[in-house]
Amino acid sequence: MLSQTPNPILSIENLKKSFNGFTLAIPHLEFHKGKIYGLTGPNGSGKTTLLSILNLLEKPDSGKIFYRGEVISSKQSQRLNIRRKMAMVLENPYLFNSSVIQNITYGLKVRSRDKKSIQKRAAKALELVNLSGFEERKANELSRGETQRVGIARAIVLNPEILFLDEPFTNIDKAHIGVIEKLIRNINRERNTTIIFTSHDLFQAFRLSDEVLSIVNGKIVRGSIENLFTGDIKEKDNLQWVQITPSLKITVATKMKGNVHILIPPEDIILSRKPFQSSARNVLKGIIKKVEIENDIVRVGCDAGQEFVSLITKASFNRMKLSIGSPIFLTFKTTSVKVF
Amino acid sequence: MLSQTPNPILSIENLKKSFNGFTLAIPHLEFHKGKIYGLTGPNGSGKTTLLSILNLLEKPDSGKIFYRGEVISSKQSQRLNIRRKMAMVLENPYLFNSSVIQNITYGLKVRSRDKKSIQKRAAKALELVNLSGFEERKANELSRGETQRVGIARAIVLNPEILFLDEPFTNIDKAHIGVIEKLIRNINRERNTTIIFTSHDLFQAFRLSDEVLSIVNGKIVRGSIENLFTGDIKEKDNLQWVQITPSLKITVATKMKGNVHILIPPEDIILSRKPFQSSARNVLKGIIKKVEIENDIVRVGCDAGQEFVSLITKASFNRMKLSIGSPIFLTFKTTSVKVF
Amino acid sequence: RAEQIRIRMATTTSTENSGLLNELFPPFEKMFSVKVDVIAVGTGKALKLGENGDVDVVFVHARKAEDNFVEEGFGVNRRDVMYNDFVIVGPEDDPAFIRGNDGVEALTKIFYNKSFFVSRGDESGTHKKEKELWKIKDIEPEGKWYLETGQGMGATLQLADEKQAYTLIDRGTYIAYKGKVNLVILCEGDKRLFNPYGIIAVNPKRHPHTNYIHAMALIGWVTSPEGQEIIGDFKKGGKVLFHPNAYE
Amino acid sequence: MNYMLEALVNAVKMIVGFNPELLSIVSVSLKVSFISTTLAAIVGVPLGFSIAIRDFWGKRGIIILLNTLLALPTVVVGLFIYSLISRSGPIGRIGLLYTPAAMVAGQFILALPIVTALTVSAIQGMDKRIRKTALTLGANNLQTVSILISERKFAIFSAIIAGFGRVFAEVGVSMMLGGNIKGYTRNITTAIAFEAGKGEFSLGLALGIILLSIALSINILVSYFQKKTV
Amino acid sequence: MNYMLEALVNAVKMIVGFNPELLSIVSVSLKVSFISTTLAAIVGVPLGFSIAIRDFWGKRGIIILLNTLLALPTVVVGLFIYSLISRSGPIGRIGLLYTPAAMVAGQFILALPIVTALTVSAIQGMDKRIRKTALTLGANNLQTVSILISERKFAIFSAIIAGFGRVFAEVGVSMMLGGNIKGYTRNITTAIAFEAGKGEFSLGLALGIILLSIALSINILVSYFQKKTV
Ligand SMILES: Nc1ncnc2c1ncn2[C@@H]1O[C@H](COP(=O)(O)OP(=O)(O)OP(=O)(O)O)[C@@H](O)[C@H]1O
Ligand SMILES: Nc1ncnc2c1ncn2[C@@H]1O[C@H](COP(=O)(O)OP(=O)(O)OP(=O)(O)O)[C@@H](O)[C@H]1O
Ligand SMILES: [Mg+2]
Ligand SMILES: [Mg+2]
Repeated sequence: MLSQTPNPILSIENLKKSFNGFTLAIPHLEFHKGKIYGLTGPNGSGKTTLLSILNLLEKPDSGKIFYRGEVISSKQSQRLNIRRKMAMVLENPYLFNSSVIQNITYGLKVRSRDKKSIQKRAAKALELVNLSGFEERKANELSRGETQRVGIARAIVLNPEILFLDEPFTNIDKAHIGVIEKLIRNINRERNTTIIFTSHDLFQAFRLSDEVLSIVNGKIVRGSIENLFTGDIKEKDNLQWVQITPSLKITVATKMKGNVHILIPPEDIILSRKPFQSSARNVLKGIIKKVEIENDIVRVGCDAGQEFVSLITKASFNRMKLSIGSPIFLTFKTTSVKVF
Repeated sequence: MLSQTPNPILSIENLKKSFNGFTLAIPHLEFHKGKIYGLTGPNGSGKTTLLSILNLLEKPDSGKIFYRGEVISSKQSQRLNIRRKMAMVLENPYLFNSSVIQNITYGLKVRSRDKKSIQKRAAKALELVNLSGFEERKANELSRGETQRVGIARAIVLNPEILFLDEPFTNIDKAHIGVIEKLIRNINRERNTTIIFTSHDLFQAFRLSDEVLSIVNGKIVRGSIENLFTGDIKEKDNLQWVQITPSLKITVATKMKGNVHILIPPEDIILSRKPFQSSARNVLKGIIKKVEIENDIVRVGCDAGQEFVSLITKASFNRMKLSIGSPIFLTFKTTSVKVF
Repeated sequence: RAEQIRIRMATTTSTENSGLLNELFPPFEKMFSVKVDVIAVGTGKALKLGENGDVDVVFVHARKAEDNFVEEGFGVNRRDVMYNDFVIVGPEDDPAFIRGNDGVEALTKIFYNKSFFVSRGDESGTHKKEKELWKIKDIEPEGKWYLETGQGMGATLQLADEKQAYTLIDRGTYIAYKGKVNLVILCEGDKRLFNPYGIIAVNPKRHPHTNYIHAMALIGWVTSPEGQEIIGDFKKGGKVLFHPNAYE
Repeated sequence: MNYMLEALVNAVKMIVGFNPELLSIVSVSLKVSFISTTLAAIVGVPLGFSIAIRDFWGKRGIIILLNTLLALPTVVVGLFIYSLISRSGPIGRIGLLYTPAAMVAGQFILALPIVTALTVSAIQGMDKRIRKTALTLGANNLQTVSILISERKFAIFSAIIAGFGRVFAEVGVSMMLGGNIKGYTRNITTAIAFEAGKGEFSLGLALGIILLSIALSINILVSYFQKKTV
Repeated sequence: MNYMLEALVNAVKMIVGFNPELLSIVSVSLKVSFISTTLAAIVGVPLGFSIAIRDFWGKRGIIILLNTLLALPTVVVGLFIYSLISRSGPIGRIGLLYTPAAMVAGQFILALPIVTALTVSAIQGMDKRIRKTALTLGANNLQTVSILISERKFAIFSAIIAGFGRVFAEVGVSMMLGGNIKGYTRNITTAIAFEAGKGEFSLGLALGIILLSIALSINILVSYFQKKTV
């Protein structure tokens, strides 16, 4: 499903994990050394479940996980060894009922690292999340955002090969979102750490990661899940469409019936000032609501009955003289619409 | 501090609450019937503490709280009565170890509401957070975002006069952020509920609320805390400035010394294409990074050594032909800079 | 502690409670450099412990059971040591009019009067004696008036006191409780109320690990003139409790 | 040794034979221990609860005291109550001594610190948000207590069951205050002590097996009930 | 009644008088109960722990069994062990009967289900994230167990203290297996029973007061230690 290079650091084959009414099913997935992966997806789609399985906290019902090509068995010692190469920040970090510094040093202590270096590293980690001076505070008296940052410090102090962050930006204040983002980038750059994080902020996921993955209903979808809609398949005169709202329909080509999800990759949506003569079946009229730039790519948010996001280059954005409030046409092909 | 109209539904006088090293101190604050208040502020600034005190979960060390002008004593029965007119969603909602529906109906049951209506109202509340069908799910097996939404449903089902939401959008997926925002607006409109919510997303706070309040280090600041910086006061030749970074300094007028916070209201920052001859002491050069529009007001994010946000009208935005990436000058008066 | 030679003796609670052993054993322990560990339990259990080889010597008062014990080969060399006597106590006002010195007559009166009588009912020496006495007149004590406690003598006496009932009790225990209960002696002196104590070594053939030599030394001591003298001189509340009878 | 086997056979025989004496013994045990445990739960659970949840001066001392009272010997409780209710005691008039009521009183005193101390420890460790949540949703004090108890149901059940186990198995209080009167205050444990005292070890063990079977049945029932209410 | 007063006076006299017999009694009690509780904690805490934390077939049954064993009467334990270590029993050769070691064995059996069951209930209610957090940070099994125990320190301490209280206060096992031999296996509770049996109630109560004072001192020490390690 993903581009395959010879040696993924972590990979998955035919993974299945079911709860009552929910199944996470991933035929194949690879994570590579030194890359940052952003994982997005609706609530209850299986993000946390996937991270827990990758961190070897939970066992899948079936399927295999490989670490550097070696299959991970259910042998305790092997799992521990590999788990010690990873670290994870839970989506709702629990701090042990002791001081902040004891929380930070815990992972180093269980690895029996030498005592002098422990203190230094802990102080450094706290500094990185901007909580120097919090060493002796009682961990369970911190505010929610402070707790989150201690949780992050507690993981990065371990200098893991793979770092899992489950919604690491939860409750972090505006100033510190930048701090943590920078921290993630630096760790990745300096230590070549593989980082897999989840986020509901798609802009952030794109900004921060080399590859964005999405999970919808337990299934991996390449790219972000912007432009994700739900509706019923309708059919008439050999033409199929999905009725999103009474006034918004999107033409599709599928064999599925009934209620479906559809997804339009933002890079497949073409923007134009005038309706645009083409073979593409889907042409929607909207208005520009939001514009954001990063690395010469502009993300344009448009209201066309629902919110659509399109990615275009800065050059074409400027060429079209687009600005907030401009009316705009969105065009995309039937085959660009993924139905599932 | 706030505009005073005759009858606030909730108000505070000389409130003080201290923890080891932290003090929340609010001389005066009013909340009015039917308004939405957005509360922002850095981690550990006292947002949660304030909400807990307003919801009568905790008692302040000193000071008074008034409900519709009546002072709230420490009498259990009075506190319970008033608390029953409110509802609160904690920043990290705890769901009782039972089914989702039992969680939702709990507040109605403790109020001995009649059984038939309870079921109807609960189903309606679940529908509003888009979790119909989750009635019989075990509450402690939900995903984090589902938990958050059940927490919200559990509060709104009570139809309170005042609703406190502590970071209600935490871990909620993109599609549902819209749902919950709409829900908050509708409740406010239809039931005239006073809503006080906290958020780290300033755009959201502005979008959603009638008034944005901020807390910095336990003190209330009117407006949002965009353009909040920290630095040391320097002085030379009768001129005072705060050194934010080695290359960024902002001129101020204050009697304070040492390390201070400063805040520049975004509406006080003037944008121009050319440097602008005026009495204003602060003129910074930057580049436009982000543009967002809402109700004829454009929020422009600029990078001028640090990120600055300016609010201007759509008309002037268009007039200046601004676009992403344009170079820009930011001008503001020394007296616009709040120091604390 | 390991070098110290110890012998174990199982005896009845009432014997130990009387305090006699604290006088009787120390000279012996000194003389033979041996320590006597006293296990005080009910008569039935004391004999059982001997049977199982958990003690070296037993010192009890239940003549028939003792004979059985020897006959079945659990014990050897039984010796008479002493006797004390039982008395029948009851409330001062004596509702069944049993005052006198005929124990059997007294019990018969209690039976016909259906006055409360408290029995230990625990197969102890005292209980066995009581059953013996009922048996003489073929009385089967039963009914609301007849309370079985299944407890030691002291507890039984207290219960009798609480219920203002009659009970059969060894004089030693009664003296120990004097002042704590309101019951008075109503019947005493009957020969049939005598209560002989015997000492028996556990059969070393059956239980070779037992300390037979020292057990025999102890038996020798308590039946020696010196031992018998200590017994005869032992007094409580100014009264002689036990009458030595090793030479009778 | 074949005591155990003999005891098992005896136990089965007794249960099958089902004589009225056994019935009386068992019913005294059940009645007395059930009542005393119920009383201890009614007093101890809310008491433990309020100790755990409140912050007050001397809290630490009270917890230490409670823990100390876990080491309350039955004989001491027996002696203490005896000194109150014996004929010469201050409330001797009522004639409580050697009645099942006296046993209940003694067992209550024995069970109370257990139920209370374990309730304290059950509640103390719980998530602080539970109480806050109940309050934000408008629960009054009683309602808050009951949701907290229900959230820690298992631990509270354990506290009560530990109390029950203690009194169901105890012998000192029953012996001293009940008097082991056949057909009236003789319960399983005093009967065991009685048989053991006679040297009837296998009979004693058989009664012990019966006692444990009854305790087992009760626990199965409780566990079933507990599951249903989850 | 003035038993209580008399007892108090006696207790003070005994403590002040400090005779070697009292010393021996107290030291037997302390030694035996301390060793048996320690053993029960060493076995029971990890055992209760693994029962609580794992999901396995029969878990429910084991918990029911544990709760049942809370109702294990001392006399039954006494009889059971007696049948093993009596000279005619299977391991009678060792000559354990009527030694402090036999008392330890009996008390261990008595304390084990208490410590285990209460550990189960202490651990069962805890936040699931604690275990996950320890694992994500690289803790091995033992380290996970110890952080979980340390997070529920108070409840686990309570479990151990409840076990200690039970054995420190028990008399049946000590009496049956120790034999109440003066200067050797006589401990506080058998001494109380002995005195009470002689009708020396106030002496018995005095010893009870001494027992409780010792328990109190131990609890104060433990609580102090507990506070220090928080
Ligand atoms: N222990 C469990 N038992 C039963 N169902 C579970 C359990 N854990 C998770 N689920 C269910 O599995 C689904 C996936 O949950 P998961 O926590 O992985 O979602 P998520 O993508 O992380 O969602 P969120 O964005 O809300 O955090 C949800 O429907 C959830 O209710
Ligand atoms: N119970 C407590 N004991 C001691 N200190 C506390 C306690 N609760 C909060 N604090 C401290 O008080 C300050 C304010 O906490 P509060 O939770 O109100 O912050 P907040 O504004 O909600 O932060 P966040 O954005 O991280 O949720 C923090 O420094 C916190 O560490
Ligand atoms: Mg999740
Ligand atoms: Mg907060």
